[in-house]
Amino acid sequence: MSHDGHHSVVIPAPGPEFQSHTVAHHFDTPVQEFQSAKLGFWLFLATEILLFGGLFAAYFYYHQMYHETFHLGGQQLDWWLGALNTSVLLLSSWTMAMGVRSAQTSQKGKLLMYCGLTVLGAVIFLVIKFFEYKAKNEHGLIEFAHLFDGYNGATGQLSWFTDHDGVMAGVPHGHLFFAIYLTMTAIHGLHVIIGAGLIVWIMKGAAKGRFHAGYYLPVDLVGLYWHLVDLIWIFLFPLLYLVS
Amino acid sequence: MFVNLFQDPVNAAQGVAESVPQNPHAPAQTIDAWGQLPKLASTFGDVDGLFYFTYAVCIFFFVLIFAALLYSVIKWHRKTYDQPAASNVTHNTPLEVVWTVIPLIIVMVMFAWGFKGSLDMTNVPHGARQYKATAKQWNWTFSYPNDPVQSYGELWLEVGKPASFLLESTDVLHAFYMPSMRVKRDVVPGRYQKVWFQPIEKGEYHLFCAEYCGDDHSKMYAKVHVVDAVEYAKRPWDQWDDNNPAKGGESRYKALCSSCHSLDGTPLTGPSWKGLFVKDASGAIVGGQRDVFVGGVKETITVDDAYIIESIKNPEAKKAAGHEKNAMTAFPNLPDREIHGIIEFMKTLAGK
Amino acid sequence: MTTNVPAVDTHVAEPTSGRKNFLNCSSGFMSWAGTLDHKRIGLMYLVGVSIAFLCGGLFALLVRLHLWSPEGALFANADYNQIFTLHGAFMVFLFVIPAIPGSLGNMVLPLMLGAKDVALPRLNLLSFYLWCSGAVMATLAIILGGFDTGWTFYAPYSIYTDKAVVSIGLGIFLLGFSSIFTGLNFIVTVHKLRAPGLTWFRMPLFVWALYATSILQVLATPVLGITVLLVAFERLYNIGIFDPRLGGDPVLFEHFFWFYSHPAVYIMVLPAFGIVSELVSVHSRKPLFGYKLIAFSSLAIAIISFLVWGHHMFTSGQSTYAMFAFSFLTFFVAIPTAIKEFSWVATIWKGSIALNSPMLYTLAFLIIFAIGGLTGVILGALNVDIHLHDTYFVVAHFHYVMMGSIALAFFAGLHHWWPKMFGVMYNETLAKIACGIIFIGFNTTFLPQFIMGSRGMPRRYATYVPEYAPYHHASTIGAVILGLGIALMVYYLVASLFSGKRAMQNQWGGVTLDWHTPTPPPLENFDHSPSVTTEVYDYSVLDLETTRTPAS
Amino acid sequence: MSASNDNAGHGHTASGHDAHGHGELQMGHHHVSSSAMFLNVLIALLILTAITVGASRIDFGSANLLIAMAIASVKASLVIAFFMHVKWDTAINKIVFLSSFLFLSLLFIFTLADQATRRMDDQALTTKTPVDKQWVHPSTLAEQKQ
Repeated sequence: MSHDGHHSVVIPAPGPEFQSHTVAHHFDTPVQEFQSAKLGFWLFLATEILLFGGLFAAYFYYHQMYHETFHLGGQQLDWWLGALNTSVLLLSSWTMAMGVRSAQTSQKGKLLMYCGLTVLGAVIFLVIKFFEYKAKNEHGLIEFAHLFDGYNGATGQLSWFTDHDGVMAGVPHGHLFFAIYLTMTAIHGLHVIIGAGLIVWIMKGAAKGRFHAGYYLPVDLVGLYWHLVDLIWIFLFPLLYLVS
Repeated sequence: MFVNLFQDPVNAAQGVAESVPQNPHAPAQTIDAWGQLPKLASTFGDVDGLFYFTYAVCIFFFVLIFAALLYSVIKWHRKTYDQPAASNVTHNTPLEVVWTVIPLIIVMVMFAWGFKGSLDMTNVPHGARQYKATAKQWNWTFSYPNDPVQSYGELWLEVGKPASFLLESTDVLHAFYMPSMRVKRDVVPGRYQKVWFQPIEKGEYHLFCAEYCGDDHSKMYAKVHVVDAVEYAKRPWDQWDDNNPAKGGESRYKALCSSCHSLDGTPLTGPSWKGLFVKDASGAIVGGQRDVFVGGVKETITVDDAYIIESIKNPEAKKAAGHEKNAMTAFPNLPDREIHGIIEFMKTLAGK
Repeated sequence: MTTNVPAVDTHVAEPTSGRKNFLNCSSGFMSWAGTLDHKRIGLMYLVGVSIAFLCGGLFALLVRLHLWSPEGALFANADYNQIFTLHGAFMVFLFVIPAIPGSLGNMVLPLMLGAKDVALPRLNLLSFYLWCSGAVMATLAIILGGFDTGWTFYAPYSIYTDKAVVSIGLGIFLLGFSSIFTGLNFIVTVHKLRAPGLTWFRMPLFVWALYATSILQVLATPVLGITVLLVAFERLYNIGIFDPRLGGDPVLFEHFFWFYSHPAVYIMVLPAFGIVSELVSVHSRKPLFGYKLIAFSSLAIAIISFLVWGHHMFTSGQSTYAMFAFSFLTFFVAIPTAIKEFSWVATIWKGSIALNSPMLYTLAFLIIFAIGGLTGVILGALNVDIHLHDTYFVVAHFHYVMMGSIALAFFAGLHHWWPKMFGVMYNETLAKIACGIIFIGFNTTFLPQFIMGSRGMPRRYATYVPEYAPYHHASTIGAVILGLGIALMVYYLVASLFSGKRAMQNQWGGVTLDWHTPTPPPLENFDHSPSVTTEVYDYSVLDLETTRTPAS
Repeated sequence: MSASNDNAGHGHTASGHDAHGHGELQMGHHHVSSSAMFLNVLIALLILTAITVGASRIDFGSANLLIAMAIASVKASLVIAFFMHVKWDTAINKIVFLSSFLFLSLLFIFTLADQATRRMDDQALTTKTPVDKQWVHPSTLAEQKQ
């Protein structure tokens, strides 16, 4: 596709360490480009909310149905680690917000630093998550090695939920809490990984000087995505770890 | 029908035993003669009333729209390429209000009527007989009140007596659908469902499974006999005759086995029963030869009663060659006399 | 800091003869596969959804032929179940949902707005490729053993069956995101790329309809995405959310599924409404009657459609209280829909009605949709629905809406914009004949289904009790006629690309912006950035000469 | 830019606004928040997290879930309003994002209401029935042994 560029709008770089940005051919002004992309991204975030919403609806549905299972299940999770992870994500959300601010004010070094800190937050979060999963694995609440083995209709053994300490004995369908826990945190974790990847991509662009006061759209959008990841965790934390 | 709408919502809602509704409608045959619904055989006549009322409304509006279109096309079709429209009116507020409000009123009437009718369907009258229908891929089993004998694929009800069904599925979703009674209820695995109706006409009716449930969904059928009190008192569902076990066996075959096992050698999900038992040179009935897999090892066995009993109770033990990958539903609780009857029925097939 | 922001496009028009248009401006595989042009993407969608439609139609014919005899004429039950599932899944997910927005919407929406492209062209191409990968996954599922769950994927059968449900589930997930991105793109385009002077109430109604559709696509589809993912997880690692063996509730699946799939019905039908609104006005050469009410009714339908999903579940085992609420709310959808139908008829009334093929398809739509919509009202009533649910009555009703209405509106739009897209005209005589055959074939197929349905014939039956045989015979004969009509349509449309007459600049005499650009449109749509000064559908400004000037 | 569009107000471009120095007018009227405000929000969020944990240690009966959700909503609002800049965003962006919560609440309300009213309902019995290929939870096996 060739677009004749003679009526393209160019946003000049604010300094030699930055690059100028060319507005896409079908937009008349940079404002139009910025606002279109931003509206599009908000719509995308709305779909993310509804996607997770299905999982939350399932959570509330079974919480209503199997009170005790969820109560007991919640006690098997380490609320201390959950709170730590919440704080890590909140901190990383703050560094991301500061990162966007640095882009808005053409502070290249700070942008790189804050993005780096945010990625560090993502890594710490995932490491803590890994240890949590590991503990669940050891107690037979979620046995990852047997996750896909199905279950045996004759013996009634669910391969990934053996509960060898019997902590969920006495409540109906104890695996349901852990199934929902695993599904929700795994999909959330996937978002953390994607978000961290996007921030690394932003850092690559930032190092080249692509983002500055005149053009910081991708930083803004990735920032929004990262805040959404945080937002979902804000609800996941009390629902999964503090459920009573 | 309109009068019904404003009567006491439903007597049964108060659980008054003697208020079991009598059929307030014209004889079912007259509805059937011109109607688009099957013969009505229960007290849920509101369904028919509302259906035909809505139908009439629909036909009225359809004719209105169709006539307006036809008239316009004939009267105002474009004769020259530059013919302008006969009018350029862009709106008419009173008209638009009218065609917003009138449909609104009509649909609210429909809602109220449907709501009232479904209340009748919801509230089971006291004194209704408690039946149980168990749905399973792909057959129906019926239990009768205070009666140990179940029936398969056929159901008997007494005319005029409200019947309440507890519905239970042991595998996937099914639906209990009797068109003539105007009732339908999904049978949800994992919890009970309930449905009730009062048959008011003697006769034979269809019971379909209306919720898709797999391969033989369309064969998941039961025949419902609505009989009078005298006939019902004879417990016609208990058809077991110890003097003729093969007859009982045949009925069990039809209810439980026929969807997977043919009698004439046609390959279905399971092996055909043809040749299970054969006649030897002297005409005596003896077991045939079968290739089976035992623990993955193929061997040839001679069919005998023990093999049949094992195959019914624990089908995984010996798998017929050619069908070793297909799982059969086990029937560990089938009464011995019924298994015996099935074996007797199998033996009648010898030599055919 | 200074920037060069031209207020008005200063692009100089090229000479009109032998001019470049979006079709011939570049060639080669990559010029299409990598294109960011909304018109080319629209054309690729058109090819894709047409293939899906023909596949789905073929499955439909097999279904109908099989049902010729009560024992089933062609297949074993299990194979029949796969074929009707394929028919449903192909038609719903690969054809009806993406058809109008993806092809005609992509093609026309930016033109109607006076924009150079959709707001996010790369996302537009991505949604096309997501559609393609969804189609590939669906085809892969057929190869991997097919799927026999019905297009609704009801748990727990979809969890227990040994067919390739995971594959088709992921396919639907991808198709869902294709649909979301198209909708997202359209919303942004409508908000941000309207031409100067094109206020909200000067937008053509096709744009309004696509806008309402897009809201539904964005807000409802994610729930379908998570639902199919959860079914896939059930099959992969037995989470137990929908599996009653593990304490799950199959009714929750139905809630999730219909939370999407009821709005999805309007995702399918609203664009069709938009096309019809457009066409009745152009071909009657008369302003649309009740423009604002139609515009608002599209939004009203979009909102109300989120409140009524439970009417698919009246027999499912949800609580009686929920049933009452859903039934009550359901009836409110009838009102905006009725308003639309009445307004269309009032537009035609005292018009200057051109009986060309797009208009014939539109009239066929109006008649068929009247039946489809009105029978929907019958199904809204609680106790009547209990009798009719999951019978052929429902099958007939939704085919009147989906096939009879949506597909016919799609055909109408295709015939309407065909000369715009390609600059050629198909054979009008054949088009009128085909429209007649399709209309007759369609009604012969589905009217008998109303009767057998209300008489108790359940749907998804491979075999049936013999008393329904006469209706099935009529229906099968109708399906063959319908198939012939569609084959004829495909023939003359394809033939027109090779030997069609040159179309006119403004073939039908439209006044919306899509007819203000050269035919076929150039790469960036307009030689001069357009601005709008007149009200919408004001035919007093129509330059009749453009309807007699051959396309460049 | 056209006068009809939502962003019509931002149609005037950079010339004459250079004094702001940050060039945010290139991108529309963008608010650049102060670092101090971000820090305050972060501190508030961390305090609220501590309160959530604390509140969950106390038994309020069934109100615990409500309290936890209320605090989470406040935290979410802070993130949305300040970190995500929604407070200074355009009306349409606010509407889009908030409507996702509105429509999500429809899914919650109807689904949960159905479940909650079933136990009052004669037809949709909540009594559990056995399903074929019965799956017995290992803990129930353990229970039987005792």
